[in-house]
Amino acid sequence: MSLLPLFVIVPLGAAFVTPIFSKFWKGFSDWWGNLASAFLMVLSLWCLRFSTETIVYYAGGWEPVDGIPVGIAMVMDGLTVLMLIIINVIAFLVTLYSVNFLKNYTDRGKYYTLFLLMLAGLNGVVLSGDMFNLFVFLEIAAIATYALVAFGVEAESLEASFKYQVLGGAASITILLGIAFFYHLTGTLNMADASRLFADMGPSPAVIFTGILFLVGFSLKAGLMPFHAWLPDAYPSAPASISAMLAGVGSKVLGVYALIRIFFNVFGMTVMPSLLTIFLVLGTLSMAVGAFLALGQKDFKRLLAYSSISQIGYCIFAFGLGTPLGILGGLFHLLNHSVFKSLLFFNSGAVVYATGKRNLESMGGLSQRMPVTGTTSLVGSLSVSGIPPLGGFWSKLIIIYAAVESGHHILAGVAILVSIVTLGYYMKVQKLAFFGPLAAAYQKVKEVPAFMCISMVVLALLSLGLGLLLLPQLREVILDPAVKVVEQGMGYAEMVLGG
Amino acid sequence: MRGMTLIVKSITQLMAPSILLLGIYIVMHGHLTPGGGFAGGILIAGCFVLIVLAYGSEEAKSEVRKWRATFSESFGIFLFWFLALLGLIQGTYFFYNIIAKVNTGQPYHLFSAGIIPLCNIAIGIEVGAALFAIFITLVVFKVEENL
Amino acid sequence: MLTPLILLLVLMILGAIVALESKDLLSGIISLGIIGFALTIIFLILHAPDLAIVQIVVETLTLVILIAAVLKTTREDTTEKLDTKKVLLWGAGLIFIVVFMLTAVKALRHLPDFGLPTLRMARVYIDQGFSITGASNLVAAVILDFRGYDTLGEATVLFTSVAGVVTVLRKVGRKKS
Amino acid sequence: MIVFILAILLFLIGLYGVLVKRNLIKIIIGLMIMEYAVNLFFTLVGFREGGTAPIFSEGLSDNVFFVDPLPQALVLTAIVIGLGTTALMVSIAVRIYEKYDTLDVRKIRKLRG
Repeated sequence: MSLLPLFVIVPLGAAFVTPIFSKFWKGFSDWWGNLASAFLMVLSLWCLRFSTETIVYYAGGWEPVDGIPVGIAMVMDGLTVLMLIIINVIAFLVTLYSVNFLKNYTDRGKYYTLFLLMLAGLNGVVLSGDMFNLFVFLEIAAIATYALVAFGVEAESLEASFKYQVLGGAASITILLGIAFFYHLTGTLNMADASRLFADMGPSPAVIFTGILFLVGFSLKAGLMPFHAWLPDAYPSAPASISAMLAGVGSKVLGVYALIRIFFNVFGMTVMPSLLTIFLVLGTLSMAVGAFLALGQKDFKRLLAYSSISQIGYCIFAFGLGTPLGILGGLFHLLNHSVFKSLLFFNSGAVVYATGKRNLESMGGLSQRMPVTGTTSLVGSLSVSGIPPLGGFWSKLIIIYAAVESGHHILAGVAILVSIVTLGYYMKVQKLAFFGPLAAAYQKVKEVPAFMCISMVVLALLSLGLGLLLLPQLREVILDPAVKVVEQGMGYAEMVLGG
Repeated sequence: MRGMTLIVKSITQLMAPSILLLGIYIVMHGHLTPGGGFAGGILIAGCFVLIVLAYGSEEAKSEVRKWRATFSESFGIFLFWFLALLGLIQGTYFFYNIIAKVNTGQPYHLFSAGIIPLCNIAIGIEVGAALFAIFITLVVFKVEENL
Repeated sequence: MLTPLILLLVLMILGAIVALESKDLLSGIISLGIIGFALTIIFLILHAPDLAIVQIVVETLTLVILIAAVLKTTREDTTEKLDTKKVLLWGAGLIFIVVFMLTAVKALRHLPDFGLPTLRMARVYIDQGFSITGASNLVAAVILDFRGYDTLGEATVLFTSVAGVVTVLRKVGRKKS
Repeated sequence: MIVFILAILLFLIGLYGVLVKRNLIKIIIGLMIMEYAVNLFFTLVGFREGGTAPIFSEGLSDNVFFVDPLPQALVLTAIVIGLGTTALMVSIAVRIYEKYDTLDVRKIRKLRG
């Protein structure tokens, strides 16, 4: 299966030549970036054929010696396929959106170089079956993101980027220390191999300490509640297309995916019994506090950033339930959130593009002048607040049902309450920005250009139709294999190494 | 940044070529002795940095120089990427050491270990150009009082 | 063997404290250099010549970059006043450090002691690395053959950071409409 | 054991710098100290009592054994990654100084919260 490395090779190769060619040909980077991401999107959808299998690819052809892996393993299972689809579909729409959106920025070539590198990093993280390899690709994605957040080189984006870098850097170093302990403990870096060893080891203090280091590091990357300080600054200050990528994909892959993979598949529940409780606490905290902080925001993108914290809280909360239904809800919500949060950030970008303002109170009646943006943002808002029959409704329903089923009645109540609060602040956005009388200053505002509209419409259609994924035929292909991977826990070792 | 005194300049003239040579040696012998593409590449960058520091940054400001650094950087890493891809093109594995599997070469000799020395050279070009690019962008950058 | 190691580590810790507490940023950076160069010697003691070479050149270049940055900006550290908030922060930090240290010590007790690591993945590298790859420097064999994919990632990190530096130092990022 | 503890102490000193210091350059120094500490820790992990550097040479006697080469390879990667992050952080700090005319974190707050 030489399909796996292509997910990393293609964006890397595309990124390496971009700086050279974009010097001679101004428009090169636009279609080059779109071409690369379109190819990757098709490739990721093609991988759906293999979603029920576990494919292992050893880079360099280094097969295990005496059952101990010596090279770097790339692993593709159901969860990886799901994440690859999320990453590459959103990435394609982001590049499409960027074609018009970048009109206000200089130096497209560098934007696409960094974007492709970020894409390569995210794909690499998802495909990696090796702790250190995961770290390296995490760093590629992170460094590209730091630079992209500061892409506007204005005072506030630089400040946000620095804050993000300090916390992100501390997180990376903590993760690296975790890997050092991990290696000291097991003598291997392969996740599946280590998982086998952890199963024999049981919950010794060394294992727990290593786990804590990873938990802190990846929670920082995910922006969960006690570790969220960078997030509400970084998302609003970045260009909207990058905010969409970061909120929709970045923090999920670097944070949530890595947390799930490491704690469910590598350490396993037997080793860290109190882990589920930690997930529940972190999830509930992020969910509730994020929503209440969002309620008071006047800045469109800042509100979306707090809402992201709250929605990621839902996902972690669902994983913390630990039941198959909860895991299904968590993964499904992850997918939904990627779609509608990217859509909403695109909408905010469109509003900024057309009016130059982010403050909600200065807007009003924009739907009249920008029908596409207005309608799609309405769809996104309804989906995020969980109105049937949109995608967001189903995932929240599953999560709340799973919470009730596993006996967490109070927490289920909190989740419902947060959902109502979410509806509240999104209706506020709709009322302030898109409905009501059109402000005099915006009489001449025009709808955004075609490519931006296309990507918004595609995402709106997706969030309308995502509920269909629960149909048994589709569920079997997309969601169930991923749920199975998380649910099997340490069975991951057998799936990867065989026997 | 202005250049430094005549003493510094003369010593730089003496030192720079030998540093460059040492860098190239370390890159080439990465698979035999300690060192390799990274250490050697940084040394090569260090040689150019030394020249810029001694002779002043007027020299480094030219766009041509900046473009050369960017180009060599992209070229070096593209070469490394391509070497990694060779195995895949040949129908084996990504990052397969295609030469070593056929003929390992004589141990302890310069031409041994398959693609490892080639990778070292590619990395050496990339790292040297990358660090020099970082340095000149930072040096050329002028903080403006715009408040 | 252990004594010089401990002495160097203590030197590094002292260097770190000076680097963080000195009022002049330039001397802070020079103290950082002490840590870096002490680390180089430690790498030599630990029989890691590859690391020593890389560390010494990286350290030199980092110092040049940092000093260039300080010369472009300002040498003075920001003044800080002692107030109740600060004292509370200190207290919390101290508690955190003690707890972290105790947990780490407890964890380290259950790990192999210094000098006696478990070899699992590395066993193959040491036993067969030379004969399979033909590279007599095993570190080179590991980074460019066994784990070449990581090294591609590493080179990419450097490429990314150059692209980032060039991007960040553009004069104008966003056009005024 | 004692060397591991000292390395972790160094890590914590760096963390202290990151959390408490109010100067951008000092924060970068703190991060670099953390980085050094982790690199050191990783190399210490790979050391084997009585081992030599993992380089074959002609006429190497049979009873010689090597230290673990894998942590060395990983630390090599980590050092270069650290250099990349530091360079980006320094350039952002320089740029922030240009915009705000200060390196004090408390004065750099256009963003709320």
